Amino acid sequence: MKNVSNPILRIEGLTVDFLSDGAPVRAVDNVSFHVDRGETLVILGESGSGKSVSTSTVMDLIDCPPGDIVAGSCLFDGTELSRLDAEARRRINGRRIAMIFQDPLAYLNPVYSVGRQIEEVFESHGAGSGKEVRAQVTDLLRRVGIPDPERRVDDYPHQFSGGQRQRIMIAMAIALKPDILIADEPTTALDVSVQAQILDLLRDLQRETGMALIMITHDLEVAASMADRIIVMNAGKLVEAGQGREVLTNPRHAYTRRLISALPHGDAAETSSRRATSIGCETLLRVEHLTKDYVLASGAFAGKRTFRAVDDVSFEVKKGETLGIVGESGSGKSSVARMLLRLNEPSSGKAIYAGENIFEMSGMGLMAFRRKVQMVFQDPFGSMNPRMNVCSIISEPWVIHRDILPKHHWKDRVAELLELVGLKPEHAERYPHQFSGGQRQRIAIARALASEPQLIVCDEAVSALDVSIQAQVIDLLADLRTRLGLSYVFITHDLPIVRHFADRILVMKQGKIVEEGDTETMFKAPRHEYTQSLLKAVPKPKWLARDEEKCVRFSARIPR
Amino acid sequence: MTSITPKTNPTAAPGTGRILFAYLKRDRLALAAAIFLTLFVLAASFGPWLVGDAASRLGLRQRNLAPFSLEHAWVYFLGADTLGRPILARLIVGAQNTLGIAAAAVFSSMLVGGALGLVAGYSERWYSHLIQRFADVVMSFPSLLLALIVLYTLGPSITNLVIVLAITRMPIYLRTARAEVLELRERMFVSAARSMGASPARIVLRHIAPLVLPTLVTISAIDFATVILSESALSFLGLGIQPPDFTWGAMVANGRGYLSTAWWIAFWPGLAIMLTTLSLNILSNWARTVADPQQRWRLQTLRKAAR
Amino acid sequence: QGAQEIRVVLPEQPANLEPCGTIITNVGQILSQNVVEPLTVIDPKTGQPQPKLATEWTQVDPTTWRIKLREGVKFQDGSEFNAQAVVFSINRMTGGTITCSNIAKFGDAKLTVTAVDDLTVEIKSDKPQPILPTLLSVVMVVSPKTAADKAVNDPVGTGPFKLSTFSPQTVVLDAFDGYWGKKPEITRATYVWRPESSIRAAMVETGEADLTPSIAIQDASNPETDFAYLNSETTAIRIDTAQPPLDDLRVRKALNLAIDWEGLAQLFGDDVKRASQMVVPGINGHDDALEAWPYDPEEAKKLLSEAAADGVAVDTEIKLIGRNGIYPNGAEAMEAMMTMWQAVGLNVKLTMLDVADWLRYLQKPFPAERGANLLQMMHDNNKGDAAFTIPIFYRSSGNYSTLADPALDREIDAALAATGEDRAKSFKALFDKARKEVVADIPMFHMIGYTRVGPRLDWKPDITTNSEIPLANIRLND
Amino acid sequence: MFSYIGRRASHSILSVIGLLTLVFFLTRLTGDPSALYLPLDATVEARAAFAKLNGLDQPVFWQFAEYLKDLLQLDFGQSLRQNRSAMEVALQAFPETLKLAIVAITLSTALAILVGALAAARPGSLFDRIASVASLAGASAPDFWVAIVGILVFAVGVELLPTSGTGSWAHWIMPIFVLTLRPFGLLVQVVRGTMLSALASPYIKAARAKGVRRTKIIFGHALRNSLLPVVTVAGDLATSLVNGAVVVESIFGWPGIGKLMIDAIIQRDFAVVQSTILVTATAIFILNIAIDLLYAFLDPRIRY
Ligand SMILES: Nc1ncnc2c1ncn2[C@@H]1O[C@H](COP(=O)(O)OP(=O)(O)OP(=O)(O)O)[C@@H](O)[C@H]1O
Ligand SMILES: Nc1ncnc2c1ncn2[C@@H]1O[C@H](COP(=O)(O)OP(=O)(O)OP(=O)(O)O)[C@@H](O)[C@H]1O
Ligand SMILES: [Mg+2]
Ligand SMILES: [Mg+2]
Repeated sequence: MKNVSNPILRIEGLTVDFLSDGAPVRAVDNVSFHVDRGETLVILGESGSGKSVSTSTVMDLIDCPPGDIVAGSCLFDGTELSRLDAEARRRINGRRIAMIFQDPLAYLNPVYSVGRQIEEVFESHGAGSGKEVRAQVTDLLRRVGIPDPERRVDDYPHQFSGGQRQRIMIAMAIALKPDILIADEPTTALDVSVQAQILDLLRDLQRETGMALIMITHDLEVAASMADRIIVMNAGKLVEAGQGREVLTNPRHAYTRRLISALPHGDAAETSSRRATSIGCETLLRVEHLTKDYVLASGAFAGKRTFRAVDDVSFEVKKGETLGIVGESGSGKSSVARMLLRLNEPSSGKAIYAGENIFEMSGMGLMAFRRKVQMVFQDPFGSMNPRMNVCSIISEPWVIHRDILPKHHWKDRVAELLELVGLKPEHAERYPHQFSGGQRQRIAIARALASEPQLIVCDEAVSALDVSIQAQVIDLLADLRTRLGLSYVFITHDLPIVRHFADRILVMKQGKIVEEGDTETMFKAPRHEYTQSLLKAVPKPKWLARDEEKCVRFSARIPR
Repeated sequence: MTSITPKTNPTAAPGTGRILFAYLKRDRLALAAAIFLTLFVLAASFGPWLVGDAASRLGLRQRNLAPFSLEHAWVYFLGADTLGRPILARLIVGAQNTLGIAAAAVFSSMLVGGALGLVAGYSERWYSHLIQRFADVVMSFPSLLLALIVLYTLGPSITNLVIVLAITRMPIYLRTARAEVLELRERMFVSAARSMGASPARIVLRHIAPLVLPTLVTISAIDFATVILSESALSFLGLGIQPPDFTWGAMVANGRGYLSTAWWIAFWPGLAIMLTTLSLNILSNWARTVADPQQRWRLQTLRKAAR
Repeated sequence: QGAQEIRVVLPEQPANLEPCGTIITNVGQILSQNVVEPLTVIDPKTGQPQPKLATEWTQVDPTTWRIKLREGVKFQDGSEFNAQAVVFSINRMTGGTITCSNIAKFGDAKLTVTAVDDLTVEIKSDKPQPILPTLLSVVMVVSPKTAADKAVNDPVGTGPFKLSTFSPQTVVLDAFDGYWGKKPEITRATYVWRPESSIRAAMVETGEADLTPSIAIQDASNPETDFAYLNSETTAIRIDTAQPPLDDLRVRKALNLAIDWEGLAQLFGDDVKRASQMVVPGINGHDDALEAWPYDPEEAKKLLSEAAADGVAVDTEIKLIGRNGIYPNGAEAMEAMMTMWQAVGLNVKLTMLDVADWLRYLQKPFPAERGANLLQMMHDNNKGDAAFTIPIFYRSSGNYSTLADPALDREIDAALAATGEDRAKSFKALFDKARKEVVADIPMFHMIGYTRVGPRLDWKPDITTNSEIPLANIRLND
Repeated sequence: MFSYIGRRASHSILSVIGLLTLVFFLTRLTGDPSALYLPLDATVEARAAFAKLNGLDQPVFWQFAEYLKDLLQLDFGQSLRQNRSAMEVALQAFPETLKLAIVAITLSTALAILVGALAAARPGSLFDRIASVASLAGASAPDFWVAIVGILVFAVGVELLPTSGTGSWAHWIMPIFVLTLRPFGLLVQVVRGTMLSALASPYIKAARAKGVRRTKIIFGHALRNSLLPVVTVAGDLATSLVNGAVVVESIFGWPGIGKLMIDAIIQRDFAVVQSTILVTATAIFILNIAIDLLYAFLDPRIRY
C-alpha cells in the first residue's frame, strides 16, 4: 500500500543539544524515523522527551547556537535539508512542510489580524493575493470551525479563545496543502466535538492530497484513531516504533506500557476515582448571573461591536469540591475564569467568595483574596515573566505574601514543588523559554500550589501533559484536596479527566451553561443534546475503522 | 502541604561578580569599553591631584600650540588651548566635572522620567493623565528659558544646572517608558502576577520595569553626550560650571571659533565625549544581552558535546 | 548676481529697521548713510563734524544753534527735504512716542526745534550744548510721511539707496535714482547674516558674498582680503571703588600692575593697542602722552602688603564679573586676568553672566549686596568727543560710575562746558587724573576689528565701520 | 476613539493655557527688558519712559489681565524688537522649521529603522559593529562641529555645496545632514535593542515556519512589534526639532523658530517668547496626540 522504500521524510540519527555555560542539555538523542506519503505517524512520549525539538529541526526552527545539532540527517523527498540554502529552505517551509505549534497562543503575532497572518502564507509562496486569497482565508477559518469567519478574519489573536487560536494555527498550516504536516499537539485546546471535526479535516486532506502527517499527541484515543504508525520517545531517545495497533495494544517498552496503563480507567474509576471523598457543605464561591461582553473594534476608528462571551452564568463551588467546566471551544470558560480572578471586569453579575463580592473587593481584602485563589493559565508560557527563572517564578507568591514561608526555606521548597510536578530541582535555574510545553505547564501548577491557596482555577492545566505525568499531577491535586480541603475549578476538554477528578460538572456552550450536575449522573445520563454529542464524539481507533468493524470502543477500559 | 525535606547541598554558585566578569571577557568590545570607562573614572578621581596645576597654568605665548610636538612637556602632547593651557591635562582634570554632571543629570532624568512613565503607563487614573500632560508641557518649554528662570529664581549652582538638564531630558524617558508599559501591561504574565496578589508597585517594578529598562538605558547612554554638550550652553548663561572650572563641553565650545585654524582645541574634548558615549553604549548593549535570558548564551562559553 | 550688485554678510540679523536705531550696529550698518542720512557726519581722522544734510551751522548763543540745510534733496518717497522734515525727524526722535535708541546720545538734554525758513532750522536746548553739531550725526532724517507714533521697518530717507526687501533672510537695498549726491557704482546690495565668523569668512572666500565686517582674528588669515581697523571700542575693567578693599587706592593700583599686558595682548592680535584711557586716539580729549600701566607684579605685591599692613582686608573675595560674548576671547581674557591676580595674592573669583544679569552690575542702581567686584566692560565712543565717555564713568551721577567725589564732579562739569582747545585740554587732564589718582578702572586695549573684503570690491574699513558701511564709498574692481 | 481624541484635545488645551500662564509669569522673573533694549548709556529716565510706553511698569497681574484680554481678541502682542505683531513673527518662522524637522525626522527614522533592523538581524556581525560605532559617533559629535567642518570641507574645500542660506535643494543637504545625525544615532540603537528582543519571540519562529521571506520577517514581524518605543523616541526627537534647531538655523542662516525663540528669550522680548511657545506647543501637543493614536494603530491590544 505504501512505498516504504521512498519515504517523503527520513530522519536519521538526529541528536540535538542545548548549550549554555554548564554541560550541554541533550534534548534529542540519536532519533531516527521516517514518514511516507499519505501516512500518519504519531509521536507519543513523555513530556519533555524531545518531540517538539526533533520536529522543529525539520523546519529549521532551532536557533544554533544556543541549539546545536550534533548529528543527524534529514532527507526530505530525496534532498538533504541541511545542505539547502536559506532561500530554498524557506520555499519548503509553509508550502511543502507545514507545522502546527504546540503553544498556539504565543505563536501568533499579536499585532496582525488573524486573516492577515493566514494570507501571509499565500503571499510568501506566491500563491495568489488580494480578494481570492481572502476568500480562501475565510473558507479556511470556516473549515476549522471559527464561527462567523467573515466578520472575525479582521480580529486580532488576543480576541480569540485558546481553542480558536489553535484552530487558526491549523488553518494557517493547511492553507497550502503541504506534503508534510507536522502537528504538535494540535487538539489540546479543543473540545471533543471540534476535535473530531479537525481530525476529520486532516484525514480529508490526507485523502485528497496524499499529505503525510506527523502528529505529536498525548491523547491515546486520538493517537489510536489517527495513527498508521507510532513511535514513542522517552528522555530524548526513541524507545519504540511500530504499527499503531501493535504499539497501543501490545506495548513492548516499559515506558509505553506505563503510559497506557496510566490512562484513567473507566470502570475502575468508580473505585480508584480521584473524586473528593468528603465535600464540605460550606459554599466557598457562588457565582450569580455573570455576564461578559467584549468590545470588538477592529480598526482604530471602526464603530463598536460587542460580543457576549459569557451569558448569565451562575454556579457554586463548595469547600473541598472540584467543579469541572467542560464545553465547546470558545464558549467562555476562560472568560469566566479570568473574571473569577478579577483580571477582567464583568459586564454584570456577582461572585461571592467567602461571603464577599469579588468584584467589589479592594485593598487588603483583594490582597487576601488573591492569596487564597490561584489560577493556572491556559497559556503557561505567556503567564511567566521571560526574565525570571523558575526559582523566582515559583517563589513569587512567597515574596508577595511574606507570611507563607520564611525566606531560607524557599530554595528547598521550590525544589520540592518541582519534584512534585515531575521536574528536576536543577531546573530551578532555567528560564521559561528553555522548557517544553508540558514542562511549562507543570511549572505553572507548581506556582499555583506555592501560595497554599484554598481555590485553584485550572484552565486547561494538564492538557499538554502525557498521560503518566497527568496522572501524577492529578494525584497530587487530589491529595491536596483531601488533606487540605482545597477546591478546584477545573476547566478542561479532556472528558476522562473530568470524569475521573471532578465532583460536579458544568457544560458550557456559547456563553451559557447548558447543563450542570453530578459527574456520574452527567456521564451516565446526559440530558442536553450538546452534552450527548460531546460524549459520543469519541475518536475510534483507526484500525477498527479500517477493518470496518462496528463502532466498538477502542478499549473496554475506557467506557464513555 | 507536603512536609519540607531540607536538602543540604547548596552547590556553591560562583559569585555574580565572577560571572559578570566572565561575560565581559567574552565580549571584547565591551571589555575595551569597560577598561576605557574605568580609565576615565580614574582620571576623574585622581586627575586634579596629578595635573591640576598644569591644567590651569596660563601660557599666553604658546596659545593654540599644535598637537604631537614633543618639544614641550608631555601634557602638551595634544596641543594647547586658546590660553596656552595643555589640552591633555585639561581633559584629565575636566573629566570629573563632566562625568559628574552628566551622570547626575542623566541618571536622575532616567530615574524620575522612567518612574513617572511607568506610573503613567500602568495606571489609568487621573494622575496618569496629569503626568502625561506634564511631560507635554515640559517638552514645549524651551530649555534655555527654563535655565534662565532657574538662574534668576534659584541662582547659579551646579545642582541647579543638573536639575535643569534633568528636567529637559526627562520627557523622553517618561514617554518611552509609558509606551512600553502600554504594551507590556497587556501581557499574560502581568495578569498572572496580578492574580497572585502582587501590588501594582511590585508588578511595575519587578515585572514591567526590567523589560522597559534596557530601552531607557540605551537612550541614556546617548543622552550622556547630549547632556555634556548642552551643559556648556547653559553654563554660558551663567548657570552652573563657571571658569576657572570647566567641562569637556566647555572645552569644545571654546574651540568653536578655531575649527578652521586650530582644530585640536575642539577635537580632543569632542573625541573624549564621543568615546565615552560609545563605551557607554557598548556596555549598555552588553548589559542588555546579560539581562535577557534568551540572549545570554551569546556571552557564555558554549561547551559543545564531543561528536 | 549682476556685475553691480554686492552681497554683504553681517554677524547678526537686524531685529528691525527703525532709522532711529542706527546706533545699533546691525541697523546702522545697513541704513546709515545708505537709506537714511544724518545732518552731519564725523570725520574719522579728526573727530570733527562735517556737512551732510546740514551744510552750515552756527552757535547763536550757548543754548541755541542755527543750521542751514542742503538744497535740492528729495526723499525716496518723493517728498521734499526741508526744514519741516528736519523738525519732524527730531520731534519724532525726542517725542517719547516711540522708543528711540539714538536719543541716548543726547543724554538728558531737552531740545526744541523750530523751522526758521524752508532750509534753516534753529535748535534750542535747556543746557549749553557745545558739541551739538557732533550730536547731530545721530539724527537720521526721515520722510515726514513716516509714522510718528510707532517704530517702523520701512524707513524712507534721503540716502542713495532705498529699501526694497526686508525678510527674515535678507535685506535688499536698491540704488535710488533721485539721490542728490554722486551716483554710487553699486546698484543693489543684499544683506544676509550669519553669526559664525568662520562661515562669514568662508562666504567671502567662496564668492558667495563680497564683504563681511567683524570677523574673528583667527579667521583673518588672508592679508589680501582681510583688513584690520582700529574700531572705536576700548575694553576695560571697572573697579567698584565703593566696596572694600577696592576703596583702597593701593589695591586698585596693584590690580593694574598685576596683569601681564603683553601676554594678554596675544588674545586680541598683533594690531591691538594698549589703552591708557577710555577713548581711542582721534577722539577729542584723548591724551596721546598718557602712559598705560606697566606689568610689575613685584610692585603690585608690595602695594598689597603695604595695604595689608594698614589693615586693609586685601584677601577679601573679589568678584570678577564677565559678560559672555562681550567681545572675541572675552571669557579667556577674564580667565587669564583672574589667574594673574591670583598670582599676586588677590582672591579674585570669576563669574560669567548673560547680558541681562551683567547689566544689573553695569548700570545704576547697582545691586545692594554686590560686594567687592570688578566688571568687564567695553566702551564704544565713535562720536568724536570725550563728553560721551567721561561723565558716565567718572561723574558721581554717571550711569556706570562708582565714584562720589564732588570736586571731581565740578571739574568734569567745567570741562563739558568748555569749547575748543580748552575743552581738549580739560579732558586730557581728567584722563590723566583718572589714570594716576582715581584709578577707578583698568583700561585694557583699544580693539581691532577685521573685515574681509572680496576681491571684487575696492574698499577699506575704518573706525566708523562698526556703525556704518556707506555703499556709496565702495568701488568695484572690474 | 473620537471621545478619546476629544478628551485629549480638551486636556491639551488646558495644558497649553497653563503653559502660557506659567511662561508669562516666569519670564517676567528673568529681568527687565528695558535695560537690554535701550543702549547701554541710556539714562534712567529713558528707561522709565520705555517701561511706561510698553506697559512694563504695571503690576504683573495687571499685565497678565491685559494679555488675556488681548488673547481673546486674538492679539498676541507686539514684538518689542521687531516692531511687528509677535504672532506674525512666529508664524513666519515656524514653517521654515517645520520643513526642516519633517524632512530630518522622516529621513533619520527611515534610515535608522533600516540600519538598526539589519544590525539586529545579525548581532555582533561586522555590519552591526560598524553601524553602531558610526551612528554613535554621529550622535555624540557636537552639531556645530559637524556643521562648520562640513561647510569648511564641502563648501570651501571642494566647493560642491553652498556654504549656507536657503534657496536651491543644495542648500538643504548640509542642514538636513546635521539634523539627522543625532536622531539617527539614537534611533538606530533603540531599533536595534527592541528588535533583538522581538526577534527572539515565538511568532518569529511561526513566521519562519510559514516560509515568510527573511526581509519580511525582519521588517514585517519583528520591527512592527518593536515600533512602540521607536515611534515614541522618534516623536520626542521630532518635538525637539519642532522646538527649533538653533545651531543649524543660526549657522546656516535658516530663518526658523528656534533661533527666533532663543533670541527673544535672551532679549526678553516677552510677546515673541509667548507666541513662539504657543505655536510650538500647539504643534507638540498635536504631535503627541497623533503618536498616542498611532500606538493604538500599531498595537491592537492598546485601547483607550
Ligand atoms: N532552549 C532550550 N534550552 C535548553 N533546553 C531546552 C530548550 N528547549 C527545550 N529544551 C529541553 O529539551 C527537552 C525536549 O523538549 P521538547 O520541547 O522537545 O519536549 P516535548 O517532547 O515536546 O515535551 P512536551 O510534550 O512537554 O511538549 C526538554 O527537556 C526541554 O527542557
Ligand atoms: N479580548 C477579547 N475580545 C473579543 N472577544 C474575545 C476576547 N476574548 C475572548 N473573546 C471571545 O469570547 C469567546 C469566549 O472566549 P474564551 O477564551 O472564554 O473561550 P474558552 O471557553 O476558554 O475557549 P477555549 O476552550 O477555546 O479556550 C470566544 O468566542 C472569543 O472569541
Ligand atoms: Mg512539545
Ligand atoms: Mg480558554
